[in-house]
Amino acid sequence: SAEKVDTLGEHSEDRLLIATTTSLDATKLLDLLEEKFKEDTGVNVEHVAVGTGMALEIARNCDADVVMVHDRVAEDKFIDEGFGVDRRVIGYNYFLLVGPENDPAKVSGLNGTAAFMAIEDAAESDPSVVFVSRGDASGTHSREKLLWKWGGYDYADINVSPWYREAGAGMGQTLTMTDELQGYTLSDSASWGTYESNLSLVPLVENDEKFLNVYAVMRVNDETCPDVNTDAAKKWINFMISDEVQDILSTYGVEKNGVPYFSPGRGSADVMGVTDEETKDPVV
Amino acid sequence: MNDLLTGVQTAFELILAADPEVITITLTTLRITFSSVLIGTLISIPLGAAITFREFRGKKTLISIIQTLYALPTVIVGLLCYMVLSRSGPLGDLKWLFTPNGMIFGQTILIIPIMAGLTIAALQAIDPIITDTIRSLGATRLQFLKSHLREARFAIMAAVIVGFSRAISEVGTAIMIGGNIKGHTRVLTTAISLQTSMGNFNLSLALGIILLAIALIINLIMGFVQNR
Amino acid sequence: MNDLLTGVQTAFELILAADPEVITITLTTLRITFSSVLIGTLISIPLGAAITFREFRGKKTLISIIQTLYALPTVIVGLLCYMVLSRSGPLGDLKWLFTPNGMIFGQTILIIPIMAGLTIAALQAIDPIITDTIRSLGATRLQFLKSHLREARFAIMAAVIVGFSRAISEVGTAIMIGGNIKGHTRVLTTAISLQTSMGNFNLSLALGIILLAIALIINLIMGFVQNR
Amino acid sequence: MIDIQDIVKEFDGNIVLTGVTETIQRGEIFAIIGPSGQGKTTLLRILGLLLKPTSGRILFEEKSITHLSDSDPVRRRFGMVFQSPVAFKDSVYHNIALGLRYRGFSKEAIREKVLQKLDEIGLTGYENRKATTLSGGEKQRVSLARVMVTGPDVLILDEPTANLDPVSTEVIEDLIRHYNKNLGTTVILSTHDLMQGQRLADRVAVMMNGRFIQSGPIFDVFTRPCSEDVAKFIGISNVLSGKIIRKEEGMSVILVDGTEIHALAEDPVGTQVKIAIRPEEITLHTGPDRLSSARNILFGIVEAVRPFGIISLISVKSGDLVLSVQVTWQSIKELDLKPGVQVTLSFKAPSVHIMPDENSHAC
Amino acid sequence: MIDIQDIVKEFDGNIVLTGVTETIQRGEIFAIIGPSGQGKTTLLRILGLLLKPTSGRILFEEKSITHLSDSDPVRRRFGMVFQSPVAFKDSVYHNIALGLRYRGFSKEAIREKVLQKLDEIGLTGYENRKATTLSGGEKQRVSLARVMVTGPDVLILDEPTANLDPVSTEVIEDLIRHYNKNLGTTVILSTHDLMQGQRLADRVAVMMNGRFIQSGPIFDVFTRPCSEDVAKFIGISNVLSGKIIRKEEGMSVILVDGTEIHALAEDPVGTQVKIAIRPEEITLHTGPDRLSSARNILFGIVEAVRPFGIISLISVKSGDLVLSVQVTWQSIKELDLKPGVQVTLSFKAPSVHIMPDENSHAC
Ligand SMILES: Nc1ncnc2c1ncn2[C@@H]1O[C@H](COP(=O)(O)OP(=O)(O)OP(=O)(O)O)[C@@H](O)[C@H]1O
Ligand SMILES: Nc1ncnc2c1ncn2[C@@H]1O[C@H](COP(=O)(O)OP(=O)(O)OP(=O)(O)O)[C@@H](O)[C@H]1O
Ligand SMILES: [Mg+2]
Ligand SMILES: [Mg+2]
Repeated sequence: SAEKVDTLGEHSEDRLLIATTTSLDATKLLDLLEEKFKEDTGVNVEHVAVGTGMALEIARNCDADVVMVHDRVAEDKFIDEGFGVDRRVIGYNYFLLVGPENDPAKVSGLNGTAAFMAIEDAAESDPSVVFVSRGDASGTHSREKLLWKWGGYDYADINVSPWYREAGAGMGQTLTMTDELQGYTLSDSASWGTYESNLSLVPLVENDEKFLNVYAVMRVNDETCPDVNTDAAKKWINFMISDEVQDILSTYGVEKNGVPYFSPGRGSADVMGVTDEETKDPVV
Repeated sequence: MNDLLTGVQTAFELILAADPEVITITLTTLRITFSSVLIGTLISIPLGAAITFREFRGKKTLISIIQTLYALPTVIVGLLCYMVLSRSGPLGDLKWLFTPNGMIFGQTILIIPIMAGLTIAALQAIDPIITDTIRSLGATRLQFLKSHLREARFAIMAAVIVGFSRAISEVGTAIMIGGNIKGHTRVLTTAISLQTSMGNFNLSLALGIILLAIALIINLIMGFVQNR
Repeated sequence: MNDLLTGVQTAFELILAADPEVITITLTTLRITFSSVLIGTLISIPLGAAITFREFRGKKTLISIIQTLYALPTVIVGLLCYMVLSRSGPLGDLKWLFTPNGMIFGQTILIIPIMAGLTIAALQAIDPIITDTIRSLGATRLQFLKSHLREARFAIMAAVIVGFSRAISEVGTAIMIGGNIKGHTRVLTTAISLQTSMGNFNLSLALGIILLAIALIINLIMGFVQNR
Repeated sequence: MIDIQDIVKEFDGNIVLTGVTETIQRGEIFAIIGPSGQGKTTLLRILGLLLKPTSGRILFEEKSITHLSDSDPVRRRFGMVFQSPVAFKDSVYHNIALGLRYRGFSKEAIREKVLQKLDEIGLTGYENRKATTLSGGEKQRVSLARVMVTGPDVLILDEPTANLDPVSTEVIEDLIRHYNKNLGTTVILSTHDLMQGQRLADRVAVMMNGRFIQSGPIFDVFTRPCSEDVAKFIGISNVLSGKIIRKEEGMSVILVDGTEIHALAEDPVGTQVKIAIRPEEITLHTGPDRLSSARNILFGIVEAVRPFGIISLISVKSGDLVLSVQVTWQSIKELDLKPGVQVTLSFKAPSVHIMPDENSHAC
Repeated sequence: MIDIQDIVKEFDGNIVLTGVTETIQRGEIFAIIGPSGQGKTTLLRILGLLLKPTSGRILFEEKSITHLSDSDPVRRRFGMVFQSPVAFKDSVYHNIALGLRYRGFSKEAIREKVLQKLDEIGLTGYENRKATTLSGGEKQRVSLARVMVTGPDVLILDEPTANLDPVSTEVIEDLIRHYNKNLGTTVILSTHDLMQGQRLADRVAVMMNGRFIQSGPIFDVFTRPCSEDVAKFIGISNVLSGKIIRKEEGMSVILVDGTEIHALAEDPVGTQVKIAIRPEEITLHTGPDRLSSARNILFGIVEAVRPFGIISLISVKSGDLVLSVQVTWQSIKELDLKPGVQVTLSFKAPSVHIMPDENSHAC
C-alpha cells in the first residue's frame, strides 16, 4: 500500500477518514475493508485508531468523517449532541473475563454478573485476588462499570478498593499487567485474540449475554461539520452493512484465531438488542 | 530476553526481506524527521543566535523559558498542534491534520526549544575574544553568524543531533497529528507503539533496532563530517 | 483554541482546589523524576568524565554510539526494561514491574545516554590549558573531576536540565513499566495520555501546564544557583 | 584623525578609565605605556569599536564613531590585534584569510595575500597547520597577520610582541614600520616593552589611574617625565627631592640631601623640585680622579652590586645621597667593583631631569 | 636534581624536540631562550609532567618521572606557570586557593596564604573579582600566584612576565629570586626577554631546532655564542667571516673583508673563523682622531642612522666592512651623527668573539 503515501502530504480529494477504537484496528480488519472499498468506489479510506473518547472528540472537532466505536452510552450522547447521524450496527462479539489459571475467585462457569460478584467477594478475604481495570473510559471500561452496577455495587466504592487496579491504559497494556499481577480483567475478544499467545491468563467467562459487545458505525453530521466527506461516509456505512462485508465478518479471523473475531450484525438485531433497521437499512 | 534475540533476528529478516511495509514506514520516518530537523535548524539557529548576541530585558528569563520547554511532553505538543490544525482550529484550512506535513509541523515545534537552547549554549561557550576578533575584522551580520557557527561547529552539530534524536524517537506528536495511518503517516515510533500494544514485542524491537540503525548511520556521518 | 483557555483555567482550578488525585500524581512524578535524575547524574557524570579523560581505542565510536542512543524511543526502553523486570525476566525477583521503583529504573536508563553525552561535550569544551593547570597543581583524581565539573558547571547543569526534562516529559517508559496505575504509578505524562485518549483535552492541557510549571520552577532554581 | 574626548569607562561601578583625552594624527605611530591594569586594553577596545564608553566620544575623521552599528563600513577601516593571541579552530590559512573572506576577495587574491603574509611573518609552510596547536609566538604572529592582511587604515595593537623573541619582534616591528611608512597606516599600540615604544613610536602616552598622565613625542616623555610615578615607571630610578638654591652660569644649583647638583632648570631660586637621573647617564670611574667635562662630579663608596646579566645596577653612597648607576659586566670585572670600593660618579647637567615637587601640578 | 636525557618529542610526524639533554642542579635558576616555535614550551610541558616524550627520560632525584601516574605525589613537588595566563571562571581568591585546597590546607591557612600572595603580587583587594575579567597582566600575576602559593620544589615558568610592565616584572623577578634564595626552589624558566634571562638565571640554554644548541653559565653564553645563529639571536649583530693571518703580541690578527682585526683567538694561523662584535662594545668618536687604548681602531663613514628611541643603531662603512654601532640619542645630538659623517670606531680585542666557521662544529 505504498502508493498511498502522498508525496505532498496533502489529503487527496476523495479521502474518507475514520476515527476508530484500537480494538477494531488490532484485528487489521479495517485494512482489508479499506482496500476493498477503494476498489469498489475509488475512495481512499484512512483510519486513526485511538481511545473511544478521543475518537469521538476528533469527530466533534470535525476532523473525521466516520466514527466506529463500541460504547453505546457514549455513542448515544454523541448522537444526542447532534454530532453523529446514520448509526448502523455492523457486528458484535463478546467481552470475556480472563484471569489466572488457578482462578482463586472461582469465577469459571459463572455468568457475567455473578463472576464479578465472586471476584469482589473473594478479593475481600484473599489478597491474591486482584482486578485490573482499563480505567480509560473506553468501551471496555464502560462495560466493566456497567457490570459492577449490574452486580449491585456502587462503582465509586469498587474504584477505591485495594484489590482494584486502574491501569489507565490500552487493552494490550492492561492484559500484560493483569498477567504480571495474575489478576482478572475484562477484555474485548479481538484484543484477546491478538494477545493471548503472550500471556499465561485464560478466559474464564465467555459468550455471556452481559458481555455482549456491539460495534457501530456512524457518520459525522454535515450540518455541524460542513466540510466532512458526507458522500463517501454514507457509502462507507452502506458498505459496512452490505452483504459483502457481512460475509467477510462471518469468517474473518478464523485462520488466525480459530473463530471469527466478529459475528455479523445482519440478522442478529435481537441478540444485540437493536432495531432491525439499524443492521440493514442503507443510509441515503 | 528471548524477545530481544528474536527482535534482532526479526530486524534482520525485515531488512533483508525488504518488507515493503517496513520500507514505507522507514521512508516516511526519514522524510518527516529530516524535514522537521531541517526546518527546526533553520529556525533554531538564527533564533538561538539572536538571543545569544542581543542584549535585551528578560534575556535570562527567556532562556529559562526555552529550557523549560525542553520538558514539553510530546503529547502536549501533539495536542496543541492538533487544536491548531484541526478543521475547527485556526490553521484548519491547511488540511494538515493526519498528514505528514502536519507531523513535520508538530515535530518542528517540538524540537525548536531544545535545538535553540543548545545553540545558545554552544554560542555562549565561544570565547568572547573570538567574538571580538570577528567583529573587529568587519564581518557583516551574516558573516558574523557563519564564523561563530563554524567556531562552535561541534556543539552546533551536537544540537542538531539532539534535535534529530528527539524528532525520530518521539511518538506523542506523531500519533496525535499523524494518526498512525498505515501507508501514510505511520512512522517507526508509531508502528513500534502499535506493535507493542498488540503484544508483538519482537516486532517492536525489530523496528526499534531499525530506528537505532538509522540514528547510528546519521551519527557516524555527522561524526565523519565533524572530523574533516 | 477554546480548549487551550479552558485548559489553563482548569489547571488553575485543579491547583487551587488542591485536587487530591492531581496532588498524588504530581508527587509521584516528582519522586520518580528526581530519583532518576539523581541516579542518572551519579552514573552519567563519572561515566562521561571517564570517557572524556581516558584515551582508549574506539573512543570516538563509543561517543557516536552514546549519541545514537539519544534516539532510543522511550517505548523501546520501556519494552527492554519490561523484559528485564518481568516475572520471567532476569530481574523479575525484584518485583519492580508496575512500581515506581521500576519506573525510576527505566527512566534512569533512558536519560543516561543524553546526560553522559552532554557531560562529555561539556568537559571536552574546557580549554586544555585548564586541564593542564589542574593536573600540574597536583589534583587527585577526585579533585581533578571536581575542578573540571566546577569549570564546566553551566554546561553540566544544562545536561542535568536536559536529563530532567527528558525524564519528566517521557511517557513510553513510564507506561510500559509503571502501567499508569491510579494512585500508584500514575504520573503527569501518563495521566495526560490517558486524558487525551479519553478525549478530555482540556484536562490534558491542565496537567501539561502543571508539568511545565514544575519544570519552570526547577529551571529558575537552577538558573539562580548557576548565577551565584 | 582620531579624537579621543574625555572617555570614561566603568565596569560594574568600578571606574577604569577616568577621562582620557588625546588626538591621534593620521599616519603616526602612537604608543600607550603604563603599569598593568591601568586601562590600556580597555581604551584600545573602545578605539577598536568593540566597547562603548560610559561617557565621552571618539571622533574619526571628524565623525563620531562612539556608537557605531555592527555593520557600519567604517569598522573595516580599523583592525585590532588583541593582547592574547586568538586562534580559530581551523587551519592557519583559514585564520589569516578570514578578514579577506569578509571583504569578498576572490579565492586567488586571498591565496596570494595569505601566502605572502605567511612569508612576512616567517611562517611559510604553516598554512595547513591547525592554528590551535601553534606555539605562543606562532599564534601571536598569525593573529597579527590576520589583521594586517586586511590593510586597515588604523591598526590597533595590544602588546603585539609580548610572546615573541627579539628576532621575531624585530621582524614584526619592521612590518609595522613598513605599513606605517608605505601605506600611511595609523598605528596605535600598547606595549610593556619601553624600548619597543621608543623604537617604534612617534608619540607616547603614559596611562596611569585611568587617564593619560603624560603624552607627547617619545623624546619628551622619556627625558622629561612629569611626575615621580612616570619617572619610576620609565626606569629613571634616581628620583630625589631638592631645592634650587642659586643660579650659576645659566644653570640652577640644587641642594639635594646636602649635595649640590647642577641642572638646567628654569624655575626660580627657592623652588622645591624633584630631580631624576637615569642610572645609565651616570658614568662611574675608579682610581685617581679623572678629568671630565661633566658638571656634576661626586665621590662615593659602592654599597651594593646587583648583577643583572650584561648590565648591573650599582648603588653608590655619596654623602647622604644614594644613587643607582648602570654599568656593564666588563666594567665590573675591569674595575673590580664590589661593596666598599671608592668610586667617582659624573653626570652632565642636562642629565638631571627636573620635575615639579607635587605630582598633581604638572601631570 | 633533574636529568633530561635525550628527550625527543613528535607531534603527528612533526619532530619538535630532536634530543634534549641537560642536567639541572637543585636550587639553580635555569633559563631557556630561543626563537619562537623551537620547542621551549614543549620541553617545559614535558618537565612539568604534562606531556610524555616520544623517547628519552627525565630523572628527578635519580628516579625516572617520565611516565608518572596522574596521582603520583611527586607531581605536587612541581609547579608550572603557562605561557598564556589561565583563569578559572571563579573569583581571584578561588583561583589562587585551588592548589592549597588540593593539598587539604585548612580554610584559615588558605585564607592567610592567599591574602599574603595577593599582597606580594600587588593585587590586594582583588580577591572577590571574577578572574576572567582581569587585565592581561593581572591574570598573569594571578597565574603565578596560584602556583607559587603551593611552594613547589621545582618551579617551571613559561614566559612568566610576557604580559607585564617593567615595574610588575621587577616585582615578579624579585619574588622568583626570593623563592630561589630563601626556599631553595629550583626554577626553570623560558623567556623571550634576554635581559630577564641575564638578570635572573644562573645558567641559560639556547633552544634551536628542537635541542639545546648551547648551554652554560649566562656569562659564557652571552659572551661566547657557539654559532652565528646563537650570536644573532642574543643580539650580537656584527657577525663577520675572516681568516687568522698571523699572531701578534699574543693576539690573533684576523683578515675580514680586507681589514685587519685583533682578537684573542687560540686557533692556529690559517683558520677560517667567524667573529662577532656587539654593537654596544664599539665606541664611536668624531672629529680629530682620539687616543684610545683599544686595539682596533677603524675609520669610516656613517651610512644610516636607525633611531630606536634612547638607543640608536648606526651603520658605519669602513672599507668593505659594515658594522652596527650602538649609541645613545645624546651622542647622536652632540656628535650630530647623520649619513656621510666621518667617524672613528674603536673596540678592544676581547670584544671580538670568535666562533668556528661552521655552525655544526661547536654547537
Ligand atoms: N569586564 C570587566 N569587568 C570588570 N573589570 C574589568 C573588566 N575588564 C577590565 N577590568 C578591569 O579594568 C582594569 C583595566 O583593565 P585593562 O585590561 O584595560 O588593563 P591594561 O592596562 O590593559 O592592563 P595589562 O597591562 O595588565 O594588560 C583592570 O583592573 C581590570 O581588572
Ligand atoms: N599539539 C601540537 N601538535 C602539532 N604541533 C605542535 C603541537 N604543539 C606544538 N607544536 C609545534 O611544535 C613547535 C614547538 O612549539 P613550542 O610551543 O614548544 O614552541 P616555543 O619554543 O615555546 O615557541 P614560542 O616561543 O612561540 O612560545 C611549534 O612549531 C609548534 O607549532
Ligand atoms: Mg592589557
Ligand atoms: Mg612557548
